[in-house]
Amino acid sequence: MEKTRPLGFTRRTVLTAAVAGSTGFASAALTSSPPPNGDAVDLVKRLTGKTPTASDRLHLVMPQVFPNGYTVPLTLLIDSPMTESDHVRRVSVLAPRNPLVEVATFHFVPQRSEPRVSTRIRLAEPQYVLAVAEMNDGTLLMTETWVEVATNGCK
Amino acid sequence: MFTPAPRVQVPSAAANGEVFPVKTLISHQMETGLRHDDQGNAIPRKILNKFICRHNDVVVFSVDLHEAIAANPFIEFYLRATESGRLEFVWEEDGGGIYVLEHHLTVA
Amino acid sequence: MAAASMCWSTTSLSLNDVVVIRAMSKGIGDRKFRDGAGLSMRKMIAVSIAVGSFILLADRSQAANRDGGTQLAAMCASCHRLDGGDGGIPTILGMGPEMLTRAMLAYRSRERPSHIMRAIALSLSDEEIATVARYLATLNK
Amino acid sequence: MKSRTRREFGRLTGGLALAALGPQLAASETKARVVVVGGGIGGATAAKYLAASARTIEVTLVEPKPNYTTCFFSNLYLAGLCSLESLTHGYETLAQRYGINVIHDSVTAVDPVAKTLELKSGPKLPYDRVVVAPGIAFNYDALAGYDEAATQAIPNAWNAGPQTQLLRRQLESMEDGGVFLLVAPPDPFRCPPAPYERASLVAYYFKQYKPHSRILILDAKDSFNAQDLFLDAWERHYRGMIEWLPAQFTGGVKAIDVKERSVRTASDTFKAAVVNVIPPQMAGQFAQQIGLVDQSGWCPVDPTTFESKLQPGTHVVGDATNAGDMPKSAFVANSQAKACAFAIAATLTGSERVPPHLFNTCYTFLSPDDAVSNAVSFKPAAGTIKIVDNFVSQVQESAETRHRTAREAHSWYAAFTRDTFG
Repeated sequence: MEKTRPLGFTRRTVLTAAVAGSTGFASAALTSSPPPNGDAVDLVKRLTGKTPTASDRLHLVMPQVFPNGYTVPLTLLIDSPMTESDHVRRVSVLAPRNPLVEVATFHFVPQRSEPRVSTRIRLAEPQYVLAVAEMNDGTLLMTETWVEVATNGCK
Repeated sequence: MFTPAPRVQVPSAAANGEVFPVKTLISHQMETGLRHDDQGNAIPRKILNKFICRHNDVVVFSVDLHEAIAANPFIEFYLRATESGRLEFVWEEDGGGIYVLEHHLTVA
Repeated sequence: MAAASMCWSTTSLSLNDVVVIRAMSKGIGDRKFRDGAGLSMRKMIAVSIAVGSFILLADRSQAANRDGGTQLAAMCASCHRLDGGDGGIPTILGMGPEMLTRAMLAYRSRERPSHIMRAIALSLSDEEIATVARYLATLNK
Repeated sequence: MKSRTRREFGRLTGGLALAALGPQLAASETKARVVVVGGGIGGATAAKYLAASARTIEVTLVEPKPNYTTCFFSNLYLAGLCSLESLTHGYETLAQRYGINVIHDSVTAVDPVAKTLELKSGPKLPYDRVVVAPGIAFNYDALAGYDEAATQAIPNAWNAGPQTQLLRRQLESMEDGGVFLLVAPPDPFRCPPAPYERASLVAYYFKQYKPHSRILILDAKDSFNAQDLFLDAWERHYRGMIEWLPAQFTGGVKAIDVKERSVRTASDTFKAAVVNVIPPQMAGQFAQQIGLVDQSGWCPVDPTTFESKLQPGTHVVGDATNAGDMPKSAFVANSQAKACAFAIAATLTGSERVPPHLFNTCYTFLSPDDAVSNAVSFKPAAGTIKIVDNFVSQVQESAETRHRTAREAHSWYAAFTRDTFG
């Protein structure tokens, strides 16, 4: 509960560590205070070392108000032709006010998977949930959506 | 002993290049490592940390799952296929556990 | 409302009322006895009087319902038996108004743990707590 | 009335309490007449509190059945942990101690202009106010292949009584290793945690007697009440025994095959040894019949008096109401009935009305010794009813706390049914 992921880790750890199958036990042991609410760009910059661009190509669909923080529905849609030359590589979902900020990273494959996915997540408190997409040219696109939960789903 | 029950919904056949939905669900507590038992001891983290979908051994979609994924993880995604073959769904658990489902897809 | 409350706090049962309560206690006492509880005769009488006075005062409060004590106590009755029966849910009969008020305030401030009582205590104003405490105290007289 | 002497007060009160001794005293008064239709928790509570709060009101309770078996705690019966008799309550105390005129009959028609109710047996009952507490009805149109007749093979067991007994017999005669399939309804329905409490307690029963059996829940919803508490308990007590499939995954239940004892969803067909279908719900038949129901399927009511928004002079309490944030639970029915009774008493006797305090408390068993509780306060706001505070048991409570809550639940049952039935 009290623990928070470090904000100093590189984009590489955030976006690719799990690919190697080594999601961080270690990071869970490090502490830091949560970032200020609404300071999404700054958070992503600190996590990745890159400045994300707010984009309406990214759609993060979540209920504005949900009774429990335990199983909040989430749908992600990215406008992309998914060709070799123009596609989205991966999208990370972040919950800055959760004890552990990272929620999930979805990896897409051009011509094989569509950039459209639904799942259910835990939220500790009302907050902006962020989605950060890494495009094939390395640029980061970002969007955020406010979700108000009545109960803490992270305990 | 407890065995997570993975379930997948996927069509048996799809047209060449057509987008089709895949829904997956697996019974799993997704213990976050953030909780304590009634003696105050931390309950160790045990989550499914990775989901992979392969088509004929090629990864076509995958997810890194963190603690904030809800218990009984549900993932719905969309694939496109140009050849028939084996779809493989794999969940990897902390500690090395692996849960696998396979499905044959006919592409016409 | 405050004036009415003060009036209640000084009200006591008259002889007439007590006679009626005795008459009622007969039937109810019989039933209580059938329940097989190991109650002493003394407790049985206390129990019966409590039920009797609940009904009586409920009716009486018609004339002075401005107080709201009846209606507030009705809320308590969903969980607390006002006939002296007890178990996992503590009885609230026999508590003085000050003690009951203190308890309610302690629930409200989380000093005493119980999320059910906390919800109740938070929903009542200080004045309502005082009213219901006084009201419940009269049931045990 | 205000000038009545203390002596008269006493006499009349005694008459109320000991009806056998003094109904003739009551009869000499000019009394307002309130008829309560339906003797479940809402109806019984309304009748009792009307009778107890104003002796100038003559209260009649019309209920076809001779007694009432509570739905709450009936999951304990399914698990073999209590008898159905221990959950069954008669109306004798309401009649005898509170002087309520209890009529075991059905109301066939209402004339809101002449203010009369017609009983099935013939006579007409005049009234000044009527309180309707019809409970729920099942919307069988929503599930292909499932109807009233089908409940004889596949019980819904959502009104406690013969249906609950049938389900218990089926569970008892099921062979070890079988699957118990529970179809959970869409919102809103009676007692939101109850389908999941049922799964928990049936799992408890299986664990004792049929350890290889499993439970599959096919839900019309994507999440459910107190889900975190249930999933945690299922992991601790019934590891691997209970599987829950949300509508998001199955696409929803489409049809029931009674002969095959199977359930078809958008994607699959599930066959099971025992099937329990809890159908979608709506306001009780009587409320529909007399025009108290709007397009939501429930009865819109005034949030302070529970007077029907569709029919002045008629009040509705309990599961049949659309009461904003208030869930459909026995406690809510009891709470609404009191507010309604006091409001009617105030109107009929000209006394002052006190704003209602509305509550819900619910106890849920995860196992016989592991229970959780929930407490919610409500207030009327903007024509509806809103939650003010909502407290729930926490996932990481100690076993001792949970055990205490379980014991408390039993005490609560005794107090609550006493509050309702006398």
